[in-house]
Amino acid sequence: MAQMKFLCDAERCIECNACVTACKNENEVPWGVNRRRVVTINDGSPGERSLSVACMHCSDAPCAAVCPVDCFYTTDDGVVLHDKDICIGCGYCFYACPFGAPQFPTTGAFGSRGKMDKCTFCAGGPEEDNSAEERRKYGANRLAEGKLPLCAEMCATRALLAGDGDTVSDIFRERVTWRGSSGLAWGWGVAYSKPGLRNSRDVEGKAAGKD
Amino acid sequence: MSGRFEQGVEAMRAQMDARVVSYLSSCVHCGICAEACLFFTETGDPRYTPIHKTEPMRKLWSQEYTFWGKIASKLGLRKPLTEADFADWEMLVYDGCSMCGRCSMVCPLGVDIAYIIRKVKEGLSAAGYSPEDLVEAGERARTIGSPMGVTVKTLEATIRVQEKETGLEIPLDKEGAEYLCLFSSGEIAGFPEFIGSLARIFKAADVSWTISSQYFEATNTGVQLGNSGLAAELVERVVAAAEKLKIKTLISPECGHAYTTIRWDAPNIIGRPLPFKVVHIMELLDQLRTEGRLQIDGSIDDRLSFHDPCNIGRRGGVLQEPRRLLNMVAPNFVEMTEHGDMNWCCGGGGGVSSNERANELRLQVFSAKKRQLDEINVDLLVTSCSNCRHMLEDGLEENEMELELVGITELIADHLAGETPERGQ
Amino acid sequence: MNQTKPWQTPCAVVLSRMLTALFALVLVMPLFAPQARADGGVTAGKVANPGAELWREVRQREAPLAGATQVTGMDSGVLINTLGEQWRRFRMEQLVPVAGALIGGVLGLIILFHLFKRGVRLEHGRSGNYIERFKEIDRILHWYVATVFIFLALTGLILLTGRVVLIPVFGHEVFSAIASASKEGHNLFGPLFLLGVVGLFIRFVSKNFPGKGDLGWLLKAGGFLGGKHPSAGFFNAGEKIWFWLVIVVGLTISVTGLILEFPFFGQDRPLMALSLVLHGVGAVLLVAGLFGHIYVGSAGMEASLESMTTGYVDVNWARQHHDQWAEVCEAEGAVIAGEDLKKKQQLRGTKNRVPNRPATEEGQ
Amino acid sequence: MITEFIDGPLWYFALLVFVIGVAWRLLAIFRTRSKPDFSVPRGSAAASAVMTGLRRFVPRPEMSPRIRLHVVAGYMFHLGLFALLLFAAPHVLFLKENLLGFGWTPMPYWAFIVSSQIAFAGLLLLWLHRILNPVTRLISDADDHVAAVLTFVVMLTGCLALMETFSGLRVLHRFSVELLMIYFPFSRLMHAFTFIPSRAYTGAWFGRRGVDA
Repeated sequence: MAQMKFLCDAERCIECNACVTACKNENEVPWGVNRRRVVTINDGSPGERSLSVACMHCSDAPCAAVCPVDCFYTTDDGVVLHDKDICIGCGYCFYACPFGAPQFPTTGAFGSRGKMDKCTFCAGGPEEDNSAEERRKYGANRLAEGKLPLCAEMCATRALLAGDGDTVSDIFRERVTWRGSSGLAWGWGVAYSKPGLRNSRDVEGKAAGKD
Repeated sequence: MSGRFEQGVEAMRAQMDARVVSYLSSCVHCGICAEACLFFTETGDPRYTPIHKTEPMRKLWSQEYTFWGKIASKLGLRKPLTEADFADWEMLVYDGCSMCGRCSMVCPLGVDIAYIIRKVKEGLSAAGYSPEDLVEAGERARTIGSPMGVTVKTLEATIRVQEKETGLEIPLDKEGAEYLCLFSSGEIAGFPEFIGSLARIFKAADVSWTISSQYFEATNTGVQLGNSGLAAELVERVVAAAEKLKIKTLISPECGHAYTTIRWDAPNIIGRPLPFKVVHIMELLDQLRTEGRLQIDGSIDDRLSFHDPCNIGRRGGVLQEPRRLLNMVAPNFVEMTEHGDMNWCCGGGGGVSSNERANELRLQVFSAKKRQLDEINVDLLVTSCSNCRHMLEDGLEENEMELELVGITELIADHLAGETPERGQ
Repeated sequence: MNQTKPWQTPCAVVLSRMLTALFALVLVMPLFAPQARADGGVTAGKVANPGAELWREVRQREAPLAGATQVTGMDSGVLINTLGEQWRRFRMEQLVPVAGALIGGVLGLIILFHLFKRGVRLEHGRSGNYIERFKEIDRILHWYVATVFIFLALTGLILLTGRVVLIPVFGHEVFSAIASASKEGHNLFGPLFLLGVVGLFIRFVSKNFPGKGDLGWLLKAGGFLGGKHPSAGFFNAGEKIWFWLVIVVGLTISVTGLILEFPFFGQDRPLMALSLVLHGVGAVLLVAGLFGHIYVGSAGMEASLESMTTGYVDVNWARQHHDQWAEVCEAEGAVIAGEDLKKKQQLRGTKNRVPNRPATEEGQ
Repeated sequence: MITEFIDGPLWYFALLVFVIGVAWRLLAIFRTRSKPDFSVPRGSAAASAVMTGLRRFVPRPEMSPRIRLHVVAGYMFHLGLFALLLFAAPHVLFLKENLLGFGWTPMPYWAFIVSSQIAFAGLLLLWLHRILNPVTRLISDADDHVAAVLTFVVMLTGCLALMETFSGLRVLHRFSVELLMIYFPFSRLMHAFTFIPSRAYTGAWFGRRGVDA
């Protein structure tokens, strides 16, 4: 079974924010919520690097682990989704997530902190595929239509890759060998390495490996 | 179910009016009234909580006047009003309440608790649950015309003594006089100089007044007892006496409940307006003062204070007059911390004073007054109610307090201008 | 969940390690962020292949490297925050199991103790005379704090252990409603608890400074060791310890609670994680202590509950448990006869009726 | 099913009982005959009726130390409660949509939190005072406690439903409110209305006598 993953090639990302816009547009996310963001390091100085960041759909997701109402689940495609009917907006997932993926809209007549919202890998939610209900709560469900997340599909420089982990890492490895530099797939160590290894520093090196 | 008890309940039903219903549906049992009641603050016994004293009335109301109450008592979900309640409440209502109405001033819901207690008394006395002493006093009032058994003879004797002392003629049964003055038996027996003082003041201010030998009693035991029948009978006698002498204005003497009774309650007790005006002696004196007919000379230098009788001040409305009068003669007049409409009762109002078995409790709760007096340490205490004066004397004696007591009328009389000293007492 | 056994690392060790790390973070963060950027620039400048260096920096544990981003929001510039992982491990592998074990354990111990030792009886029975122990305002305050704390404890425990304990019972939908209610209620009553604790401090601190006899009391463990009941003043050492526990821990959980409840004063994630840790540990401690307090105050010690209901205690009780205090009161003549107390408290059977008036008589 | 019942029929039934019940209770007061007062007034009854109505909002200074708790807790509870009742956003919305047809500016989230906390603290203190103080313990009956508990439950369920996303919690709140509304006319809660005539009567009575009650 496929294991869906994101991979952002920092050598290619040009900080155009098209992915962010595409995501907002495709999923009609509530005001103040950003499922995806582009972070630029060493902004404006030589060696500047940009990354498009969203939920990494970790194999052993911290958010799912700490959720007091256990509203997370992982699909057969390895996508980490959550059930908004169960979520109580406590914010624990936000504390636990290494990537700052969980977002909280302000909702209700009170303007209280609402239910958590995050990248669904364009895979909707627990509701029936592409139902109005699902769209309202979670946005698009492109996976059900056999499409990949829109952010990656419309990335002009093909920096942001999404899809089955093997395929994605193959593509990336090719690029790396072509570039002739030891490539590091950002975030994979944290998101997909075996639990025991998580804290060790040398994880990044084998990020591209099939683990 | 005894006949007397039924009469009692009936009497209470007769008292149920819009005010009582409104009050009973308002009380939230917050207990603030207790903190205003000297019987609670001085004993710490919660049963003296004013609103608790009205419980028989509340029970009756809830079981006969409220939708849910009717059903509940039909189904026996609620204990009905029984004779046992009357027996248990007699002490609380007659011995444990001086009808001073201080609670009525502080209720956040605006409940006039004293008003309800007065109505509870109607039920208790009709059912035969009232102190013997009061019942007997009532009998004396009915037969002799004075709760203390003071006869016309005694009155006339007292008058003669006063005439001798003051050297003034005291008009008895003078038809067409402007003012008719009543007295409480307490005054005639205990403070006859009050009569003399009146004579001297009215002489100086040249007021035409008289005393009726037909009926002179100002107090109304019927009210204290909560017996409207008796109350009405006594009021009628006053009216008859006044009408016989063609009186325009009636003077209520230095007696608390006498004033509220004749001034405010009498017309409603007999169900028609009175044919004459009613003033308290202090009101009259104050009127004379404003008209300049009351010439004062000299002043009393003692540090003194004024005790507002509950029925004249708080429940009667005569609050400013005594202070204006005292300011004429007493440069060292000081107020007690809680005075006027929040004054602490002497403990003997509402018939407690004439109820022998209540004495112990009465003297116990006097500590409230004692505290007040200790705060201001005065050498002289002025009041305008002979009953208060009796009770205060009692309490002071009990607590071995060195404190002079005087009625305000006497005090004024002793400082009248143009009186030669040897004649003035 | 993760396969590591709850007991692999003792709670204390992990906790201390976390705290030090967290404090270090809170201190280092501000000066680090800009610096990091500069360094990055330099390295990027001279190294042929920037990748490795850069990512190593990004992955730096002690200092999540802040980048620039168009998205506003807490830590939105941070790429990887490994702190959350530590917090997760603490919460899921230490706090939850320890909470369950501790609270359950204390409860079990108390039950066992009661079964075998039946609590402390009055040695000389009741004297029928009383001494006032707690004024009305103190009792109101005590029960106010009690009510609020129990409510907070329940809702808190639901949020902490509900996933393990309640979801199997109610299922996800129902439980999430319960959890949501608990969360809102918990947030709402939290500040009320803080006020209560402050009140307790003001009313009782003067009586809770260590005094003579406290040490002896502790050495005898309040009478469990060496039979005879050790001497004590108004409060014995045990009560004093409980008081200071309530004050110190109570204030801690209140303050940390506020930090978590109102996240819009710029407190960052390290601080919040730290607060969550302190809050959890403190709360569990207090709840455990509460069981003991309740037991000693009720079934565990005959006639001690009255002090918080009526406010008066039997003289014999005072002599037995707080002899020094009892002596002072009796010397001052602060002893009240049972009859008078009955009147004051309006206990049953205190009617006063005119002697010659049995209620049954048929009129006169 | 149960939700529909609570949101629909039960709500209208409760509303009916509340309105008719209250009206009936007030009528009962004014229907009870009262004798006219024949005494010659010294002051104005009407003016004093109004004045007393206002004056009794402020406790007599003479009482200050003895009734501090009553006053502080009492005001905390009542002010908090009315703030919640009239200015909580969902309430404003509800009144606008179901009863009045118009709304007003609700209070912000933080204000709601604060006023509900004040209300809870006040009610809790008052109720504890009721059971711990000998006077109130003696004079309180079942009605007092039922009323207190019901009010507490209503406030609690309301606050627990703060998240506004679990219909179960909302329904629970509405259900408790409906219970309260049905209970209201038969209970001491009526004081919310009857305090006005009570103060007026007393004020008028003292007004005739020239006393500021």
